[in-house]
Amino acid sequence: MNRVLPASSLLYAVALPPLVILGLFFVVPLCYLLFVSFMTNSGTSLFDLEPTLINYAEIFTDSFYLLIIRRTLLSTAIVLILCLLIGYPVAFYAARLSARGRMIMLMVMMVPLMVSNVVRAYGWVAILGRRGLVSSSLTGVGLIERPVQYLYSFEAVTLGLLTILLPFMIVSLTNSLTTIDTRYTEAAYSLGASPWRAFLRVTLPLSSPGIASGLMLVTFLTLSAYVTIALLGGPRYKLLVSLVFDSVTTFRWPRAAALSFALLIIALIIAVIIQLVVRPNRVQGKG
Amino acid sequence: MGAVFLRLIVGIALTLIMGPILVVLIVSFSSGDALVFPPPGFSLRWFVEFFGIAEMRNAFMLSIVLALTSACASALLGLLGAIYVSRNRNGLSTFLQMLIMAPLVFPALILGLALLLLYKTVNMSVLPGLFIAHVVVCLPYAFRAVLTSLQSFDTTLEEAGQSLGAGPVRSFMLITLPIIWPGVLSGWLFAFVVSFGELNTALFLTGPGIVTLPIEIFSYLQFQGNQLVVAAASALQVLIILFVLVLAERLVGAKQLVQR
Amino acid sequence: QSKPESLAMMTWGGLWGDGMAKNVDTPFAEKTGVKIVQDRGSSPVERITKLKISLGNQVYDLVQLHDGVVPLAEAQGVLEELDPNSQNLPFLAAVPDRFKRKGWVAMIYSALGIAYNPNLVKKPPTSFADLWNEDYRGQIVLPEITHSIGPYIIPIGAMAAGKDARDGEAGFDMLGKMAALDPIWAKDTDTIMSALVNEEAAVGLLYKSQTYTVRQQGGKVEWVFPKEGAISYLSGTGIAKNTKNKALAEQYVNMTIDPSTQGWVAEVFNYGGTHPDTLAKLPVELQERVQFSPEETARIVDLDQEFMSANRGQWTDRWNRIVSGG
Amino acid sequence: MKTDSTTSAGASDVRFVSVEKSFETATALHSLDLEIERGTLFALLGPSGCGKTTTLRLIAGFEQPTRGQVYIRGKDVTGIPAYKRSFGMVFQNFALFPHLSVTENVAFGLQMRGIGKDVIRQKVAAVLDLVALGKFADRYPRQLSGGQQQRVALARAVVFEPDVLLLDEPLSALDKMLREQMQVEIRQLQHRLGMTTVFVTHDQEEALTMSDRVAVMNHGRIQQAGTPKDIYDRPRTEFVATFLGASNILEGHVRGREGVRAVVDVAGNLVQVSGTPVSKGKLRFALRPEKIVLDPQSGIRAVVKDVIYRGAQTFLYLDMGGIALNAVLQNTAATPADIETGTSVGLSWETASAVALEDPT
Amino acid sequence: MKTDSTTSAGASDVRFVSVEKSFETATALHSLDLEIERGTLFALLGPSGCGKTTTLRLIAGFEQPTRGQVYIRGKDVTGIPAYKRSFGMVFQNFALFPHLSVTENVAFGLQMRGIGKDVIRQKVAAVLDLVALGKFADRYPRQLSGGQQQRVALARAVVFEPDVLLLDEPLSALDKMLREQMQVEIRQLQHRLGMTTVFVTHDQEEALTMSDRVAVMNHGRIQQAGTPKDIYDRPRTEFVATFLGASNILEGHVRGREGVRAVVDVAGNLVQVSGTPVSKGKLRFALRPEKIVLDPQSGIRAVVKDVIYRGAQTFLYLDMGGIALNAVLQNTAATPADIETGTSVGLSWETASAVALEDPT
Ligand SMILES: Nc1ncnc2c1ncn2[C@@H]1O[C@H](COP(=O)(O)OP(=O)(O)OP(=O)(O)O)[C@@H](O)[C@H]1O
Ligand SMILES: Nc1ncnc2c1ncn2[C@@H]1O[C@H](COP(=O)(O)OP(=O)(O)OP(=O)(O)O)[C@@H](O)[C@H]1O
Ligand SMILES: [Mg+2]
Ligand SMILES: [Mg+2]
Repeated sequence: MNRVLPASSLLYAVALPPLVILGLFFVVPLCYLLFVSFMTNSGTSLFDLEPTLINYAEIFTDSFYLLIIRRTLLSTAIVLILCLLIGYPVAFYAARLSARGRMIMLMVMMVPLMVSNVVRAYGWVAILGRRGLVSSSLTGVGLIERPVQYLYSFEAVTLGLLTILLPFMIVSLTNSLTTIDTRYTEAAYSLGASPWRAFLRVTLPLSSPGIASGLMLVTFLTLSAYVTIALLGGPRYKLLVSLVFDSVTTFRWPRAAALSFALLIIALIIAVIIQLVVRPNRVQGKG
Repeated sequence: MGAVFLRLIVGIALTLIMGPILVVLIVSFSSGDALVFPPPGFSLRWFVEFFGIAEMRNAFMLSIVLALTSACASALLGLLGAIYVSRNRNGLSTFLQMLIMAPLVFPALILGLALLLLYKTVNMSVLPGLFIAHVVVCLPYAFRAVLTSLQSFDTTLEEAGQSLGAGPVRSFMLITLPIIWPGVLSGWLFAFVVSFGELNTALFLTGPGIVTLPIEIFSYLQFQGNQLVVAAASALQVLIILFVLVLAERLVGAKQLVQR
Repeated sequence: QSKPESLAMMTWGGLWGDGMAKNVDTPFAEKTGVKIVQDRGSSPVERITKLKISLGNQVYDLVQLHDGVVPLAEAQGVLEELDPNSQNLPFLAAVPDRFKRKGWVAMIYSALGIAYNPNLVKKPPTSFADLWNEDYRGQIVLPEITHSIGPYIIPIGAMAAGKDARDGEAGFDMLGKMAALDPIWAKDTDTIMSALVNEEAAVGLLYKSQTYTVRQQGGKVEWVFPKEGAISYLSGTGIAKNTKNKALAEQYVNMTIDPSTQGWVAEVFNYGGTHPDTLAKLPVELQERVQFSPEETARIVDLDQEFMSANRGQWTDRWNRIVSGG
Repeated sequence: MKTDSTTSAGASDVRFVSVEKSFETATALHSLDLEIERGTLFALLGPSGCGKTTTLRLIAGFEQPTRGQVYIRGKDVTGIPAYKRSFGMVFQNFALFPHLSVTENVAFGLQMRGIGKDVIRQKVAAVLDLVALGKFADRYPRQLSGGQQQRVALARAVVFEPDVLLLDEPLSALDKMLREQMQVEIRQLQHRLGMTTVFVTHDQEEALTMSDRVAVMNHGRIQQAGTPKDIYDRPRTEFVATFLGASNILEGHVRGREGVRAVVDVAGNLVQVSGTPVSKGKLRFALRPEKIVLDPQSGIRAVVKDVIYRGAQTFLYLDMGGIALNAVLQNTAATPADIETGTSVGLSWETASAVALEDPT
Repeated sequence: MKTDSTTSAGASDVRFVSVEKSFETATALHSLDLEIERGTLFALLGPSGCGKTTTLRLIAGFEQPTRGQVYIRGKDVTGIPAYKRSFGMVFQNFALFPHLSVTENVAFGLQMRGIGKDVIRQKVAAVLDLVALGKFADRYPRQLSGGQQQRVALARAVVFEPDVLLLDEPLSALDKMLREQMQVEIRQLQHRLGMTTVFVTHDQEEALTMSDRVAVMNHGRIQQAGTPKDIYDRPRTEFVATFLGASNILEGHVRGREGVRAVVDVAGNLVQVSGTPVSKGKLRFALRPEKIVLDPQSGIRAVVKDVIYRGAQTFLYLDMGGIALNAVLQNTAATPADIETGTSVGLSWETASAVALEDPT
């Protein structure tokens, strides 16, 4: 019988290339790292072939690690909220621009990301440093007496992360918002909704794929944004990812691997929460 | 009132995003020796200096090529993955989604090490290895962007295409793709940007003589490298990429106008 | 064994790599016809990792490291032993033992002491202990733990407390007190220097050699040899384990300690060359910059790098708890 | 402006004064004047693309006129955005919220008015029963058939009993039975609440049965407005005559007058035409096919060209001295079942059925 | 499988064998059997939500049956994806490509078949003229009115002259005039090309006038299939009788037989009912309102409850001994204009007009 492949197997084929690439070049190394994370840290080798749970046990029992995890979660939450609060209006604005305007805006926001984080941090130092723009103009105006260091603080890290992550949020949201048919807003108006309520009840839920995408990108990037955190936070404000790098500099690969998995698990949990809260699939009429 | 508020936030956001880079851009034209803002005067000396460093030039070229190729590859793979995820709600779809997103958060340095070990065992040479690593790292961005668009795409349009005799591939190319094009484009841009700035995975994967620009900059700054040279390099980077983008927009952008 | 086109060397980028390229690599290529390709992309620990992973099929020939990580490199077995009898290493024998390890030989030396800005500091510090001073609150610049000399703050603290340099407890005790003074933690030496140049910091830990760099950049600093003794700092070259070009690599290492050319490190970086004959070949003014008096030399502290290296992981954690855990 | 708005009578709920609406590519409405009295059910009737939806969207405020003013309750609302006007609307393409269930869609308007949960539950259940969708309360729009979606849209628009109800072909996707049922429901609701209702339809029968007043549009202009009977019986233009049910458009020379009627010579037959002042020259008039009866005695004769059976009726295609003429006979037992193609028949009609047309020949 | 597919007759183009289709939340089709002969124009008729669109989508291959088989040209196509079947389709919601202009939308199917540019240009122009959209060739879908969009959808589906044409309420957004015009066009096209056409409509008149065969569906089941006249004149169930035009459903006791007919006592009146084998007990039968004529001599009498004027017709609501009865009179000159509410009238009809119903009482 010359029955052809049904459409679903074609769909299956579509999933194959990413599965294969990631399987070979992500899952395989990851499995190896998982194995490593259960080995003992070694002074004479990458790791010693002695199975142990200590690398994980440490993370979830030690109060210092717990503090770092709490701090990581808190800063992620704050960055997420700020990104959403600032990003949404901007995306809303961008979605109303012409296709060309949106394109230009997209570029304006993406191009700075191409500059190395290290260099961008110089920008921040030049702005926030003790002798930076803010400090010197404030002293100039006489608002503060002595130059103040705005760097190496929670605020600096948040600000730094915002500058890098906002574009991801804005572009995700803009993509989503532009696809929403205006007739839905019109329908809401016809039902007596004020613009604000029409936004809350219709536009916002219909943009949930964009919100989910934006939030996920921002979460994942915040969790792994080592360079920005290190440059703007300094050693006083370390997050989980900083500890991964500290483990590497001290040649403790098993521990670095274990911390990485902890990070991965936290990220995936947050991703699941985002998925559950934002429910991007409801746009297609599924609860 | 609302409009003013909106503009204000747009202004704030653009300032945040552009601020530090603008400072660096302006400072790169400094005539002074140190990175201070505002600069004491203006000159092009740091650009001249930059061009004198062969390693920087080579790294810049490598990074551009790498970013272009890996952005294309990730956009393609991300598109494929997003198609599957948006059309299926099963275990594999959830798994695939998580799998594609995972490299985003897994500390790249560690991933780089594991990849290096893998490459050593299969004897992969440096350039393809670097390319694959970039694809793995950029894929999540491209994937998410495309998925966003696909989730709001009305699939009856594809059915219409099939009823007109277009196979699934053709209806995808001729109907779905043009409509979700902005999503694919921003996915590609995401990937390009990320690849271009990717530092940590590549730390382990670069080889003697094969260095990407972020690493070159990073190492240059390791030991009393002049920050202004790096600022000039960055400024140049931004200008060249802006130029390419504007050119691309001129070439393909007009087609976009009617889309909504 | 056929002659390769090039040797691969892992080292620092920036001015250092450029300096090496100009003053060592180029003459080496002229002499042997073999180019040096620098791999500047990684930190010292990463270099060791790369060597370790490549052991089976070594793609590197040379590696430059500072003294702090050499014990790690040796423990990991990534360095070839330097054979003092090799005909390719004629200068090795002349280099004093404190500048050598089994698989590594320093090409530069300096010492870590205290730098201060006379404009900002009324009473110049004379010892490490003087740094623990309320007057310097927020104005002391120190290397943070991930800096290659980051862990030195522990022995320095111990010494400041009048204890043995290996007394970790005393060191961490002092670290706690220092952290309370809100110092500027610098991730690299450049940051220490720029903090001093732009007068963010009034005092800090700095190599003697870098004092001159700070001055060249317009900073006003004086360097003090602390009462407890300055801490030795070395940086040099080793040969990658299982290199395929050992003889050439040896010739290169030899070139790094050639007294006839080693003077460039003084000219460019104000470092002393490790070959005893190098000093004499320098102009007097430069000699002064890089030289330590015999009395000072006697008081230079050679930290027990093996001990430090063995404790590095644990100390890093402990340091983090104190500085970042608050 | 001010004077304008105060002079407009209080009784008119919606008033268009020379409203023009142009899109980038085309002009949809040309200088439209319209007046809809409070509490009436007003039907907008017209062919596809004549501007019905556009008119509705102008009332709603989704579009702003290119020229002219829109008044609602005597107030100039030109420029006032949609959400400040109070109305319920059924969109031509339904515009159901895809992320909300049927219940949630219908409850939306009530929630916006801050009505209590219990009341909402009751009202939603009641209106869903009204549109026969009680069982579908928890479905999402994409799980419904076309007609079901349309009924949800209707339920959503009426449930909060708006002052003005705008319906854009609200019954087009329904079968006749359901449609008639819904027509009755809408009519009753409209009567009970006295809401001004503007009803777009392309179904002239619907317009005639349901509405208090009808406006027939064509090419962005209103051709005639009035009560259904008025418009049906006394069409002013050929377009109105033919659009509202079939009509024979005949032309002849005026031969004289008989009281208020003109006597017209059509292909040799003398016919009386009412409602015209002319007593000379050419005259066009309309004659509805169903007004024609077979009358063997009549002097007006025609040849049967074709006979078509159509359920309740039989259609006759006739040739009256070279002029094509259609007639419709009801299939009662009395209908001569033996009309055959090619035979000659006699025709007659009431003189009032032949109506003179205004538009130029 | 193999045997199954070969046994099915070659003449049937589409065949459903006990097809069932369930969605997560509901079953849309229950064990559907259907046979559509090659070259026929087949109408699917039924109320909203009865499963018409679902049936069409099963033929198209957009849905796969939960149970049962679908054959096309004798081949079991269950599981074969849509694009491997050759058909043109008009979707209920049009599904026009928003990024393509009208011309490009229409040209799409031709391009897929690798037809030359010049031919495409000609064909597209011709079909756009057919649907009276020649002027709109360069517009984008969102710049068109609802009816215009629907016509583009129609043009797009027919332009490449598919073997099978699936039309999901293709004329629902059109006014009567345009609609009748399109009906003729579709019919002609269908005849000329001999394409099997499945036509979903909720308009029984359309189904009756246009199609060769009609299937009446309800609740996911086919109630009756046959020629239009068959179904109209001899409905088998109450549903079919009432859905296809109005019908009075009467009930009475069988009193005896008169030849092939039963004599039934309805509220005291003796009525002959054809097409029934029963000679005892209760019987339900259908009588179309237009079959009823006023007959002063008749013994069957009823009281006039209401008179409604409706354009070409007048509706009478009657009470025949407690049983409600509707009648429709055509507004000819002969119609007694003076029927008044409350008066008693005599009724008569041809005996063949009263048709017995099958479904259980
Ligand atoms: N995706 C779905 N999920 C659940 N139920 C569905 C889905 N699609 C259709 N149905 C249900 O199946 C039944 C048949 O739907 P279908 O669309 O075939 O009706 P239809 O005859 O085309 O009606 P209409 O004339 O209103 O378009 C309806 O009751 C509908 O609610
Ligand atoms: N956005 C637009 N851009 C350009 N032309 C438009 C636009 N919207 C409508 N038109 C045109 O304006 C005219 C009137 O459109 P409208 O939608 O009011 O028609 P309609 O009477 O509702 O027709 P239908 O019965 O087909 O829905 C049409 O010719 C249409 O093509
Ligand atoms: Mg319309
Ligand atoms: Mg349907």
